[in-house]
Amino acid sequence: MTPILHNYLVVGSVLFVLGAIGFLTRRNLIIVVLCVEMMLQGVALNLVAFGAYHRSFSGQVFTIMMLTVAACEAALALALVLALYRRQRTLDVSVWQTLREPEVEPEVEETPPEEPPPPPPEFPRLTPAGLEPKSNQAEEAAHV
Amino acid sequence: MDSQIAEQLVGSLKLLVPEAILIAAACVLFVGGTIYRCRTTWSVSALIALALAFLAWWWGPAADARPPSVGLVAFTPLASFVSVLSLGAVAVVVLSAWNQVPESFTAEFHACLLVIAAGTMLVGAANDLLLLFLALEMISIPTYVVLYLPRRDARNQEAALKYFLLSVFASAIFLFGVSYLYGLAGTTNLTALSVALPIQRDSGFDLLLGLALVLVLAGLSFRVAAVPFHFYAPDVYQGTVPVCAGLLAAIPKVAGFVGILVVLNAALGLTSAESWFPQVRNVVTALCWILALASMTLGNLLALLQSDLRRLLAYSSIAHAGYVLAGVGAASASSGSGGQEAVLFYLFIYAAMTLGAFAVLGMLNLAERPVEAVEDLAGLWQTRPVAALTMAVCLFSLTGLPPTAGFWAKLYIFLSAWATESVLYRVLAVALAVNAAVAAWYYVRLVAIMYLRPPGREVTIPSDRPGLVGAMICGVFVLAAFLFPGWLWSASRQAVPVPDPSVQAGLGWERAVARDR
Amino acid sequence: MLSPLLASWLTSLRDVGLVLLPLAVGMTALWLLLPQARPRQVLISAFIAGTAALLVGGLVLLRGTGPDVPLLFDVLFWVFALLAVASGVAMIVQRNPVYSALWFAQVVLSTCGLFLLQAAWFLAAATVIVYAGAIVVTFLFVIMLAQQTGLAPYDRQAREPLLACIAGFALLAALQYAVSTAGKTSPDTVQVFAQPRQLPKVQQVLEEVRSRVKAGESPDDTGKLLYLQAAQPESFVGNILFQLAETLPPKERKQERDVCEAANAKISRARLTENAEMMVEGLDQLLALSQRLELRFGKSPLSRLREPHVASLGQSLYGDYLWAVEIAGTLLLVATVGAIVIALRRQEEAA
Amino acid sequence: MSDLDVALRIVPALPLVGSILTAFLGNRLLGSKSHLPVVVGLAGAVLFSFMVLVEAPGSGRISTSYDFVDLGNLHINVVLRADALTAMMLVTVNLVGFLVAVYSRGYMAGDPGYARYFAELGLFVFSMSMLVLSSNFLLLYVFWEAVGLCSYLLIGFWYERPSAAAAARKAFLVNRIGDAGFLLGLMLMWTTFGTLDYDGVFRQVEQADPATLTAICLLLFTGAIGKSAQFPLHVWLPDAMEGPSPVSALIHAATMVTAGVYLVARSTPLFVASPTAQLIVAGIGGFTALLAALMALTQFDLKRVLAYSTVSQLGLMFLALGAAAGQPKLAEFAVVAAVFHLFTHAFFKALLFLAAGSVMHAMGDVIDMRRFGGLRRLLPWTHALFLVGALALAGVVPLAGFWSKDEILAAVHEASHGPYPGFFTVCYYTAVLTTFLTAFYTFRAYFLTFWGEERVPEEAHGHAHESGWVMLVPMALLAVGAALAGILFGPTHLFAEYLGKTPIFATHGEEHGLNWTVMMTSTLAAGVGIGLAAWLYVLSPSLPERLRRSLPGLYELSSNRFYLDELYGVLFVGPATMLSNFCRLFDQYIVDGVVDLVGWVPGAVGRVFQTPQNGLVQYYALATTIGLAIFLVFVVLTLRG
Repeated sequence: MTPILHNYLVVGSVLFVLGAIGFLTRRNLIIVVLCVEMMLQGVALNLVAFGAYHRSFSGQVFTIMMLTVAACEAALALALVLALYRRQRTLDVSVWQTLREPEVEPEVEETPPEEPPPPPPEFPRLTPAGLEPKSNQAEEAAHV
Repeated sequence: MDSQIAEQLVGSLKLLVPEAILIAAACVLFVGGTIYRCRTTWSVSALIALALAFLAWWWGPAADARPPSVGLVAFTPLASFVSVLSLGAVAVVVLSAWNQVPESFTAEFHACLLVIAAGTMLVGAANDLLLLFLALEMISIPTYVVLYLPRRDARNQEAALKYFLLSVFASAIFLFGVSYLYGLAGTTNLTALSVALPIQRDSGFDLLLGLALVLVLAGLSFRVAAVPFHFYAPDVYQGTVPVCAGLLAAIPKVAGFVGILVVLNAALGLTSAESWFPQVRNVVTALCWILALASMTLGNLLALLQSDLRRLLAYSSIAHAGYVLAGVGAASASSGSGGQEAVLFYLFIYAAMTLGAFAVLGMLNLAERPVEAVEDLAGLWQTRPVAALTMAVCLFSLTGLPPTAGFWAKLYIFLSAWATESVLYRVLAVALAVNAAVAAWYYVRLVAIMYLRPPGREVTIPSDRPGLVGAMICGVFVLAAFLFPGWLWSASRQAVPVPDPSVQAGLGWERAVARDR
Repeated sequence: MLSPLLASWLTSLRDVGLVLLPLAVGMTALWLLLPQARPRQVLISAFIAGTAALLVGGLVLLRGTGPDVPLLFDVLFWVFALLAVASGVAMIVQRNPVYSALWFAQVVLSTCGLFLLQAAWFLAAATVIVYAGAIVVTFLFVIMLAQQTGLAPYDRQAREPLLACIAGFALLAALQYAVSTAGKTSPDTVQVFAQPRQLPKVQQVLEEVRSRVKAGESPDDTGKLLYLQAAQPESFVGNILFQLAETLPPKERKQERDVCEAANAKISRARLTENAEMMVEGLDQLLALSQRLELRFGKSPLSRLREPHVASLGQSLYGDYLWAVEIAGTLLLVATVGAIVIALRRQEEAA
Repeated sequence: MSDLDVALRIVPALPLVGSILTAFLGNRLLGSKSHLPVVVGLAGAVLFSFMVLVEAPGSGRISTSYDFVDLGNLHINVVLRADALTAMMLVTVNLVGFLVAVYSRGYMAGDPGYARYFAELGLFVFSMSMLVLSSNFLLLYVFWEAVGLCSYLLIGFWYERPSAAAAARKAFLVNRIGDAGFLLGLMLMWTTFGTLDYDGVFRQVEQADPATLTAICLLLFTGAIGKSAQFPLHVWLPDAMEGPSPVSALIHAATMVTAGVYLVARSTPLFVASPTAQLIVAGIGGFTALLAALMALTQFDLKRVLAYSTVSQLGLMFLALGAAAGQPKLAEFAVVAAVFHLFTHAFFKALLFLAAGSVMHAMGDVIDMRRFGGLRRLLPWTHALFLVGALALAGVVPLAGFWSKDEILAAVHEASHGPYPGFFTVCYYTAVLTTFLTAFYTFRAYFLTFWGEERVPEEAHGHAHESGWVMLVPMALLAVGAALAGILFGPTHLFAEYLGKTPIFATHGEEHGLNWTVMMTSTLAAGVGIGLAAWLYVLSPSLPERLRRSLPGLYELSSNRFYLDELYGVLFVGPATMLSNFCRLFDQYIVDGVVDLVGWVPGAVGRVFQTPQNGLVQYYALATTIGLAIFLVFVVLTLRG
C-alpha cells in the first residue's frame, strides 16, 4: 500500500464513522439522511483512491453509480420526510415509535432547557430613502 | 467502440431478455397508471409480464449451453435458480396484493414489484460487485415505495420510515465493505476477484479481507434480518399491510442470502477443496455461528411472547434467517458439507411457506375485519376452511413437520451443519433441533387457535379469490415439494456456484508460483 | 490459556496506543460537542481538544508520501483532508439544521478536492454538480419548508451520544488498525494490493515459461500452466495485462489490446501444434507489452493528469458497465415515480 | 410386480383414498354417509393386510417404490417392507382401525364434524401403516410425525372444549420434546453409519463404537418415550382422553402409542449391542409400569383409568424389550414377548375403550365412575364385553392378556439369571406387583361401573340404553380376539415362530417352554387383585369409606370382626392409596411443572431481550452498530499479524 492510498483510506474511514455517529445521534430526520450521505462520501473516497491505485476506472464507475443511487435515495427520503412532516408537523424521529414491543415503555426524551434566545441582530441603521440624513452633514462637510 | 465489447454486450443481452421484459413492463405500468386506473387490468398485466419473463427464461439458452461469464452478469445455474424463485415469489405477491392496494396506485405498485423481480433475478446473475450492489438497490428502492403505497395511516408511514432509514444505513455499511474488497483485488468482477484475491499472500491482507467481508456480511445481514441487524423486522411487518410484510420476509431474504453466497464464494472459494484464506474463513465461520445461534434463539424466544400476528411472523422470519445462516456457516466451515445447497433449498421452501402464510393473512385482513392479533384467527377453520388449511400447511412447514417441505429444508440444514465435523457446528445443529422444538410452541398455538377455538365474531367476509389462489399455490407447493423434493434438491445442488474449471486451472498455476516464491 | 491471550492483546494495544489516543481524545471531544445542554466552557475546551486531536491524529495516522510526490500534492491533501473531517464534525455537532446542510456541502467540496488529487476529474465535477449543486440545495429547501421557526428542541438534544461515540470509536479503531497494519508489516516485500505493481511478477512468470519451453518442455503443458487465453479476463495474466491496457487512452488501448490478442492467439496455436518457436514468439510479445505497460505506469502522478481522462471513463462506463448504467436509469425512474406518489397528497387526504 | 408388491401398496393407499374422498366430498355430498369411503377402504386394507400377513415372511422381499430423497450420500427410497413384524403390525393397525371405524359410525353419528372425523381417521391409519411399512428410519420419522399430527387433530376434535384444545396442544408439544431427541438420534446414526436404511444400519452395528451406539439407542428411545408415553413424558396420554372414545381406543391404546415399542423392537440389533441402553429401557419401562398402575388406582374417570393402564402396559412392554441386556440370545424371546403383548393389548384395550365409550354414550357423556353404577342390567352387552376385556387385561387364564403378560414375566425372569441378576429381580417383582395392581384397578373400575346399586346421572335424560349393533358388533369381534388371541398363539408358539422369521433376529434363540412358576405367580397376583377389588367394592362397598375413617384409631381394629380385612387394608390398600395419591401429586406438580417450566423459561428469557425493541429507529441502528463494532474488533484481534 502506498502512503497516498493509506492516507485516503484513513480520511475515508473517518468520514464514514462520523456519518455513522451522526446517524445514531441526531434526531432531525433530514440530518439523519444527510449523515448517510456523508457515510457514502467516505466510501466514495475509498473507491476513488483504490481506483487510482489500481489505475482502473472501476472505482470511479462504482462511485458514479453510487452517486446515482444516493440521488435516488435522497429523492425518496425527501418525499418521505415531507409526507411524514405533513402528518406529525415535526421532523423529530422520536415521534415515530408507536410500533414497538407492547411491553416496552416508550422512550421519552427530556427536553433540554430552553437556550436563551440570541440577542436581536444589530443591523446598521440605514437612512430611509428620500430623507436626507441630517447629523452627518457637518461631518461630511468637515471631511470634504 | 471495440467490437469485442459490442459482441459481448449483444451476447449478454440475449440472456437478459427476462429482466428486460420485466423492466419494460414496469415502464408501461408506470406510464399507463397515470392514464387509466383499474385494479384488474394492471394486476393481470403484471402477471402477464411475469409469465412472459418466465417464458423468455424457459426458451432462452439452456443453463449448460450458456456462455461462460465474463462481464457484469454470469449466466450460471444459480442465476436460473434465483430467476425461477423470484418470478414465482413475485407472482404470488402480485396475486395476494390484488385487492390490498388502493385502486389509484395499483399500476405503480405492480410496476415496483416487477422491478423487484428483475432485481432479484440480477442478484443471482451478478458477476460484479457493482452489479450486485445495483441489483440489491433495485430491490430496496422499489420496496420503499411499495411499503408506503398500500395504506397511508401513521403506522404504515412509520414502518416505511424505519425500513428506509435502516436500509440506507445498511447499504452504506455494505458499500464500505465492498470498497475494501475492490481495493484488495483491484477488480470488481467477481470471477476476476476469485482469481486475484488468492494470489495475495500477506499477513495484513488477511485482516483487511476479514474486515471487508464482515462489513459486507453485516450489510447483507440486514436484508436477511439476522440478529443484531434484525430490529426493524417486527416493527415494519407490524406496521405495514400483510402483503408487504410477506414481500419483505421473502424477497430481501432470498437476495441477501444469495448475495452472501456469491460474495463468499468469490472471496473465499467455499467450494474449492483448498482454503484460500484459512484464517479469514475461520473468522467468517465463527461469525456465522454466532449470528445463526443468536438469530434463531432470539427470534424464537421473542416470537413466543407475541400476540400480534405479524410481529410473531417477523420474529419467526428472524429465526429462519438463523437457520439459513447455520447453513452458510456450514458451507464456510467445510466445503464438503453441502451447506450451500441446503441454503438454496431452504430459501426456495422458505419463500413459499412464508409468502403463503402472509397471503392468508392478507386475504383476511380487510378493513371490516382486521386480522392483527393472534386471537383474530380464532375459528378460521369454520369461517374460511380453505384459508385455514393453507395457513396450517404453511405453519406446519415453518415448524418443520413432515408432511410439508419445511421438514426437508430444516433437515438439510441440520445435516450440513452436522457434516462439518466441527464440534461448534454440531452444537449449532443441536441448538437448531432444540429451537425447532421451541418454535413448534408458537406455530402450533396459531394452528390451535384456528382449529380449536370458536370464531370470535361473525363478519361477512368478502372473498378475495386472487389472494386465496396465491396462498393455495404456496400451500400446494409446500406439500408437493415434500413428496417430490428430488428435483428441487438437484436444482439447488446444481445452482451452487462452482469455480470455473478453467479459472481453477489458472489458479492452480498461480498458486504454484506463489508457493515457489 | 487466558493469560497469554491477554498478554498478546495488551501488546497489540501498546502497538496501537499511539493511534488510539488521539482517536479517543477526538471522540471525547465529539461527544462533548454533540448537541446537549453543556456549559459554554466545556464546549470551548472540547473544541480545542478536538482540533488538537485532529491535528495530532492526522500526524500519527497519515504517512509521508515520499519524494516522488510533489509538495503541492501533500499540502493540498492536508488541506482538503482536514477540511473534510472538520466539516464532517461540524455537520454532526451543529444544532441548526441549515448550517448542518451547509457543512455537509463543505464536506462534499473537500472530498471533491481529494478526488481531484486522485485524478478523478469528471467525478469531482459531477459530485459538485450533483451533490452540492442539487441534493444539498433540495435538502435546504425541505428544511426551510418544514422548519421555519428557530431551533427545535430535538435539534438541541442528541440521542445516546456517549454510546454512539464509543461504538464509533471501536469501529474507527478497528478500521485504522487494519489499514495501518496492512501496509506496515510489509513495506517493501509484497504489495498488499493487486495490479500494476504485479507487472514484474507477470514478467517473471512469462520468462519462466519461456525458459521452460526453451529447455524442451512441451508447449502444451507450459501453455496449460500459463493459461493465457487472454480473451478471458479471469485468467491472471490476461486479467492484469488487459485491465492495465484498458486504462490507456483509447488509441493506445486498441493497439495494445490487439497486440495482446495476437500474442495470445499465437500461443494458443503453438499449444495445439506443439510448436515451441511460435510459443516463444508469443511469449516475447507479451513480455514486450508488459514492459511497455510498466514504463507507462511508472510515471509520476502528475503525468496522469494530462491523459484523456473523460474519454476513458466514458469507454468504461458505456462499454463494460453499460448494463449497470441501464439499471441505474431504471432506479432513477423508480425513484422519481416513487417520490411523486409518496409526496402526492391524495384527494381524500386533502378533503 | 408380484401380488405382494401390489398388496403392500394397496394397504396404505386405500385408507388414504378414503380419507381424501371423505375430506373433499364429506360435507357437501356424503353427509351422514361420510364414513363410507373410509370404512370401505379400511375393509379392503384389512383383507390385503391379511394377504401380506400370509405371504410376507416367506417371500423375504422388499418392494421399492420410488426415489424420495437423494442427498448425495444420503439416499432415501420409499421402500415398503414386508417382513413378519411389519405384517403383524399392519394387521393389528388395520383390523383395529376398521373395527373402530365401524364403531364410530354409531358413536359419532350426528356429530357436526362427522366427515372431518373420518377423514382424519383414514389419514391416521394411512400414516400408521406407512410407519410400520417403511424401511428406513427417516421415513419412519416422517410418518412418526404424521401420526402425531393426526393424534393432535383427533384429540382436539371437540375443539369447543377448552380442555380438549389444551390436551391436544399438550400432547403435541410433549411429543415434540421426544421427537427432537429422535431426530438427533437419526443424525447421529447417519453420521455414524452413513445410511438410515434398516438393513444398512444393522449390518454395520458391529463396527460401531459402543458409546456412540448407546447414544443412538438412547436418543431413539427418547422418541419412543414421547410417543409411547413413558416416564417422564407420559403426562400427555391421560389428558388425551379428551378425544372421542374410539380415537382413544385406536390411537391412544392400540396403535399409535405402540409405535415406540415398534421402534425399539425394530431396532433390536442396535439395542442388543448396547446393554446400557437396554438396561435404561427396562428400567424406565418397569418404573413407568408401576407408577402408572399406582396412579390408576385412585382415578374416578373411567377413561383415565384405562389411559394409565395403557401407560402401565406399555411400560411392561419396554421392560421386556430391555430384558435381553447382556444376553443377546434372549433378545428374540424378549422382543417377541413385547410384541405379543402389544398385539393382544391392542385387542383388549381397544375393546375396553370402546366399551367405556359405549358406557359414556349411554350415560350422556358422563365418565365419572362416582356418578353411575350398577349398569350391568341396563347395558348387558356392554357389561359382558367389558368383562371380557377386563379379564384379559387382568391376565386371567385363558384370555389373551394372560399369555402375553406371562411371556413378559418369563422373559424378565429369564433375564434375572443373566449378567444383571439384581436389577432384573427387582424388575421381575415390580412386574408381578404391577400385575396385581392391574387386576385390582381394572376390576375396581369394572365393579364401580357395573355393580352396586343402579345409578344413572341426569345427563342421560332417563333414556340410557344399550348401544346399537353398529357399536356392539365391532366390540364383539374385538372381544373374540381378546379372548382367543392368547390361547391360539401363546401356548402353541405360533406367534413366536411367525415373528421369529423377521430378519432382525439374526440368531434364533433357544425354544422357551411354558414357565409354570411364573404362570402360577402371575395368576395368583391377578386373582388376589380381582378378589381384593371384589371384596372392597362389591362385597363390602362401604369398607373403603370406613377404612379411611378408622385408620387413625388402630385400637378399634382388635375388636373389629373384620380384623383381617382391616389388616389387608392397612397393609395394601392404605399404602397403595397413599402412594397413588403421592404419584398423582408428583405428576401434577413436578412432572407437569417441569414441562410448564420448559415452556416458561424461554418466555422469561425472551422478555429480557425484548427491552431493546423500544420502537426508536436510532436505538436499532445503535444496537446494530455496537454489534458491528464488536465483530470488527473481534476480527482485528483474531487476524492481526
